Amino acid sequence: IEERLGEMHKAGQTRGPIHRCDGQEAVGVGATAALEQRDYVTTTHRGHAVYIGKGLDPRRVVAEIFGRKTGYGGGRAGHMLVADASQGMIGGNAIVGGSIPAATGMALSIQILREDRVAMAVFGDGAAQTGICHESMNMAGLWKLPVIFLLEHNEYGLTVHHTAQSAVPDLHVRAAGYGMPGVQVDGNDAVAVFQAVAGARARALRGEGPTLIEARTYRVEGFSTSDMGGYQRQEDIDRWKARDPLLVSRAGLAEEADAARIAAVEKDAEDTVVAAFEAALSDPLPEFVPHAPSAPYSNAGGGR
Amino acid sequence: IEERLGEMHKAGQTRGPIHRCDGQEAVGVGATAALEQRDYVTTTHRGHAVYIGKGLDPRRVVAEIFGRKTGYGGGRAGHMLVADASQGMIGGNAIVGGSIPAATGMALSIQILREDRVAMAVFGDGAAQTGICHESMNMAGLWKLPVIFLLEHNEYGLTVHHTAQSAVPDLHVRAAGYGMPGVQVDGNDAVAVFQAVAGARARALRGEGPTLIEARTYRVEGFSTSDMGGYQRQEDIDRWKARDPLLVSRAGLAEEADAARIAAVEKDAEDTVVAAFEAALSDPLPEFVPHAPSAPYSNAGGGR
Amino acid sequence: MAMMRYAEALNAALREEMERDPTVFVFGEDIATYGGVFKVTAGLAEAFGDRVRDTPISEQALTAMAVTAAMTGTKPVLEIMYADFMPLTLDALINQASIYNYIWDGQVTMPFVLRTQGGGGVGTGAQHAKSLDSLVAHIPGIKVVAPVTPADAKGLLLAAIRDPHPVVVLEHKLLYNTRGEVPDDQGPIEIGRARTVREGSDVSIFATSRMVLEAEKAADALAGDGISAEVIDLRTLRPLDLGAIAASVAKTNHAVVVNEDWGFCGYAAELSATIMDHAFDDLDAPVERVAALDMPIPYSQPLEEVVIPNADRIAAAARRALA
Amino acid sequence: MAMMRYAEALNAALREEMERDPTVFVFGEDIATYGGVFKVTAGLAEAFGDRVRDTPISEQALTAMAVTAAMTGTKPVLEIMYADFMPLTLDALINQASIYNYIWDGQVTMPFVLRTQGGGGVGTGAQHAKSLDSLVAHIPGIKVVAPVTPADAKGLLLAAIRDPHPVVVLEHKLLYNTRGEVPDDQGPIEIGRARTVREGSDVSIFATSRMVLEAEKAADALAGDGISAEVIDLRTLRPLDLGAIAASVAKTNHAVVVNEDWGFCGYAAELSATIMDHAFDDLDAPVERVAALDMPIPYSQPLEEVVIPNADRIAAAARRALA
Ligand SMILES: Cc1ncc(C[n+]2csc(CCOP(=O)(O)OP(=O)(O)O)c2C)c(N)n1
Ligand SMILES: Cc1ncc(C[n+]2csc(CCOP(=O)(O)OP(=O)(O)O)c2C)c(N)n1
Ligand SMILES: [Mg+2]
Ligand SMILES: [Mg+2]
Repeated sequence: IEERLGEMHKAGQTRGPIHRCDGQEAVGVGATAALEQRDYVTTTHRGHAVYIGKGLDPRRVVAEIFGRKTGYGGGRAGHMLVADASQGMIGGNAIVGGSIPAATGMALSIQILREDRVAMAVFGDGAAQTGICHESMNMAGLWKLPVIFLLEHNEYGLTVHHTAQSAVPDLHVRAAGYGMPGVQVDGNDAVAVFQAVAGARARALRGEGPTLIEARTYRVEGFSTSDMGGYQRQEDIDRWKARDPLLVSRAGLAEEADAARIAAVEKDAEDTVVAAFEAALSDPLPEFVPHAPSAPYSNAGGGR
Repeated sequence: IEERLGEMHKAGQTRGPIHRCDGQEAVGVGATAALEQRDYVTTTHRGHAVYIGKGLDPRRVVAEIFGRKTGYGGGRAGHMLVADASQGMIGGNAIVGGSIPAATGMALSIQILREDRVAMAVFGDGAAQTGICHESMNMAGLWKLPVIFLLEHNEYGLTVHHTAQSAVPDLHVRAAGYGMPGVQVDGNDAVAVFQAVAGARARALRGEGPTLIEARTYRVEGFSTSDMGGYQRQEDIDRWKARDPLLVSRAGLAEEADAARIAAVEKDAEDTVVAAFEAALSDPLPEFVPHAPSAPYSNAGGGR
Repeated sequence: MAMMRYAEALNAALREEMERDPTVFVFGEDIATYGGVFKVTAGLAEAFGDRVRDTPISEQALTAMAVTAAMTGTKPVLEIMYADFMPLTLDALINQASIYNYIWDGQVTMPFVLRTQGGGGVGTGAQHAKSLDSLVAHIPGIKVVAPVTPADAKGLLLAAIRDPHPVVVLEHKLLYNTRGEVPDDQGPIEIGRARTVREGSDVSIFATSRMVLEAEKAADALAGDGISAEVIDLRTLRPLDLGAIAASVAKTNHAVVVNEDWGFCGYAAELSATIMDHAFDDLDAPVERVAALDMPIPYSQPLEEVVIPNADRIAAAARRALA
Repeated sequence: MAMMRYAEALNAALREEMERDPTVFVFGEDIATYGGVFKVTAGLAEAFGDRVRDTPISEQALTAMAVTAAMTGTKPVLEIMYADFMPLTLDALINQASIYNYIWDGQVTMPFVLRTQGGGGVGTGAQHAKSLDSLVAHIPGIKVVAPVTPADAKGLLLAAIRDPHPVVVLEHKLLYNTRGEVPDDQGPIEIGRARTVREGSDVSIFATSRMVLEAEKAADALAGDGISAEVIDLRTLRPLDLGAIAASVAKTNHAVVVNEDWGFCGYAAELSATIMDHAFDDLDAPVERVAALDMPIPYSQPLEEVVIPNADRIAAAARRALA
């Protein structure tokens, strides 16, 4: 596990602009560390930690974020919709709630094909209020689909506090309405998230169906770089920053690795990230190429 | 209450074709008996008992069912979509799940206007699986809206048994996920339904928010007159027919009224219904009238 | 060559593909135990077990699930009971299915089929009689077919299931019991090809789905007045068979387009505009649009009759075009 | 007369109506505490308390609730953050709002407004840059307006709130910060009236929303070549101002229609077909459609630029029409 922790901690150092997940890395990183490459993951507009955790190349992630030809979508998708099918990361989804039926549908496919893998949906506390979340969880529970519902509860849906958008403070309780287990974990403790997901994965592979994991964390940065702020309480931000997942995992590591080792891992991570940004930023922008006749799109703008 | 019972029992005698609610009358009738005229009700494609219970004129209901000019929609709406705004019955809804946000929206209106009334949504066990049910219940619980969610659980959604469409057998348990009380009652006992709704109404008027009432019953007839059957177990049908709400309420009445009185009420009901059908069937069919300029519709068929 | 009902032809296509390809599965409301409210999936559950599933009433998630199931190795065929419920599927079609093949640079394809049925004429009312063709035909990346004959029903459904991209199959409640010859070896029919139902020289009537049958009746009536109408069944709503459209108008110089959905900002408008785009110089008169009146579909028969397009309105439109 | 930003003009309309009419309330995601992601509702929560509500992310139920709240004494104004989410509202619009006034024989009216904003140009990607005008404009019983100037924004929103029937207001993310004169006494502007932005004699350019600004740029460019283009802002997408359209084409004999949504089976098709319906004999050339390319809206700027219509494409279309 020391290895794993190092891995997570390293990934945790990554930074993505736009919808930052600073202070929430533990959820995405800890969860993906419990999966295999063949497992599928769908995530949200805030997926950076998940991308890195699922083994995507930081350089190509950053390239997509900056709309470069070398990005995972060749610059067509953008920061909210990164995907790498070869890693089972398909993909980011910026329609709130969209990642939930997405993973559920993959789990249905897995069940029909009798495959030995699982699908995991990462979504937020805001997404949990969408109707499609209900429909998906009911079907997952009904058919015992091999899917893991990882609810990243960061207390906000954009600017709205959860107490203003959810009738109940704790969302894992809803699992009972779908005949699946619901657990709550400390979202800033990568190890706790890792263990919860590992357990849910084993359960899904045994054919016992889905699990709802509510990982509690907090969004210490604004919703996105366009956020003008003003709706979060400073004391909350400070309280949570003191529990930054990196500090938590560093503490955890301290028991198992010596300071030098940790410093090395961190330095290494920093370097990877810096390199990724440098490389990506010097990559070319894409050019428009007309669609091939076999493509489902046409080059018409309406009319002739 | 003897009076009430007589009323309900009488209404219970009514029959509507198409989506019959034989054997389920107690739910619609018992529930509406607990409401005032000023309260709003929305219901489903199976709303006949509710229509009568909410004080609609059987003759105009039947006229609408037969597409007559004298029907509540002048024959434009049809059997699944009957409404009488003057009775707060607005209205039937044949989009499964549609009656749920409909009543929730009315409750929002009531809350904004600080009015002294409630809204009630009648819907089925199939409708409970729709996403819009989840979104509506979350908002109702969040804002403590004066709405009553009356779930008429007749074990089937069209031809699909509830065990094949719901991850959980008892749906009132989901109320916990929306911060509202959830209760289960015998849907074939009009008095039990009446009492549950009366309690929920009082709670809503006190500003304490919504209640989910799961009334368990069974659809002894096919889904609709177009149903070819073959998916229901005969023993279930027999078992439930033995508990027909009319028999149940007749038994209840026997303790309070003498046989002659009951016979009289039943005779009276029969007469009302027969008269309604006779009158309605002799009513004229509507003629097409072009829309007035003030209407939101036009008389164009596309083009000129 | 066998006489088959339209519903049977669809059933045969599903059965053949499921036998041929174990990754094909069928799901939707009431389609397994009951065999579908229009019996298109009758008998499949017995033959294919859990590859044929009854579902909860959850059109929104079902469609989104079809999209991603199709990305991950299966070929889902989803039945949406009434076209009136298509609005519930549009987020999955417009915000999901439409975009992934492009934005992920070809990393994924989505071989799923969404079958639904629309149309009026039997008093099902404002929530169960609409033809929302226009909403679906507007979406890039999604093909739309609307077979009229049993043979086309089988051939186009086979082609739809084998297509690597999403295909919506628009059926019609009044076509399921119509009968027609279906070649025993009926294979896939190329998506994107119109069918000339009858040749004519005076006016071209381009119709979709059940309106093709009304167009034929109209053509008979017009023939009585010595007007020779060409009737073309578009079969595929997206992508359009532009060649067939232009060729016919070049011959007749007059066009009527017929679609059962509403006309305003509807599919009939696309046909009308397309004809102008590709055959303006051949047109001696404006293209006539025939579509449902701009209002909800009424329940009572005498009202519904006025709102849904029919042979009389088509014939009248042809006469206006030729006037 | 005051210089105002488009967003401020909308804010002023909401404020005035809420003061004037206690039954008006505003709800939507992030609109209260934060004042809306585009700040259109800024300050309203402070002024009107629980008549301004932040909501959960539940577009589907919110829209359905607006429909029935409007039947029962209030006048809801619902904000849907991006037009890309309109598919989630369509069941409520098509199967609910569209039908009740008719099928219940006038027993109910539904005075609600749905405000949303669409359009591309700032790299928001395939799920946040679409203009789904066509989906909404197709629905009987629902009016659709798309103001371009701050004055029209205020006037049309006032008219929309006072309308007894549902009105969808289509705004544009790139218009919120544009400024313009708004008369201090700016009242409601009649729904259904187009606005002539500039007169011209050679070709008529009919545009909607932000495309009106691109059309003006195109007209400038064309003027450089001695081509006199008339630019008409339709302002109301449904019902159309047929008189204004026919009159302009009668004058110029050439037409270009511009809409930022996709062209196929889209709003541009309706405009094209409508012009043929009402001005065929005046047309010297087919109507030119300018719309988004038939594909998802790409994220990276050089790609998005090609897909979203602009002044260059509009000018080129005008030249084709006149060729
Ligand atoms: C269907 C839909 N509605 C609204 C939005 C706008 N939006 C983007 S993110 C967001 C908040 C999501 O909250 P949550 O699910 O908790 O995710 P978080 O941003 O907190 O990670 C909203 C409302 C959207 N993208 N999709
Ligand atoms: C959105 C939608 N999906 C499917 C249907 C078709 N349909 C009509 S009734 C019905 C079953 C509804 O079951 P339930 O809610 O339990 O009501 P019940 O008929 O049992 O009273 C279905 C699937 C519909 N009308 N609307
Ligand atoms: Mg959140
Ligand atoms: Mg039921």
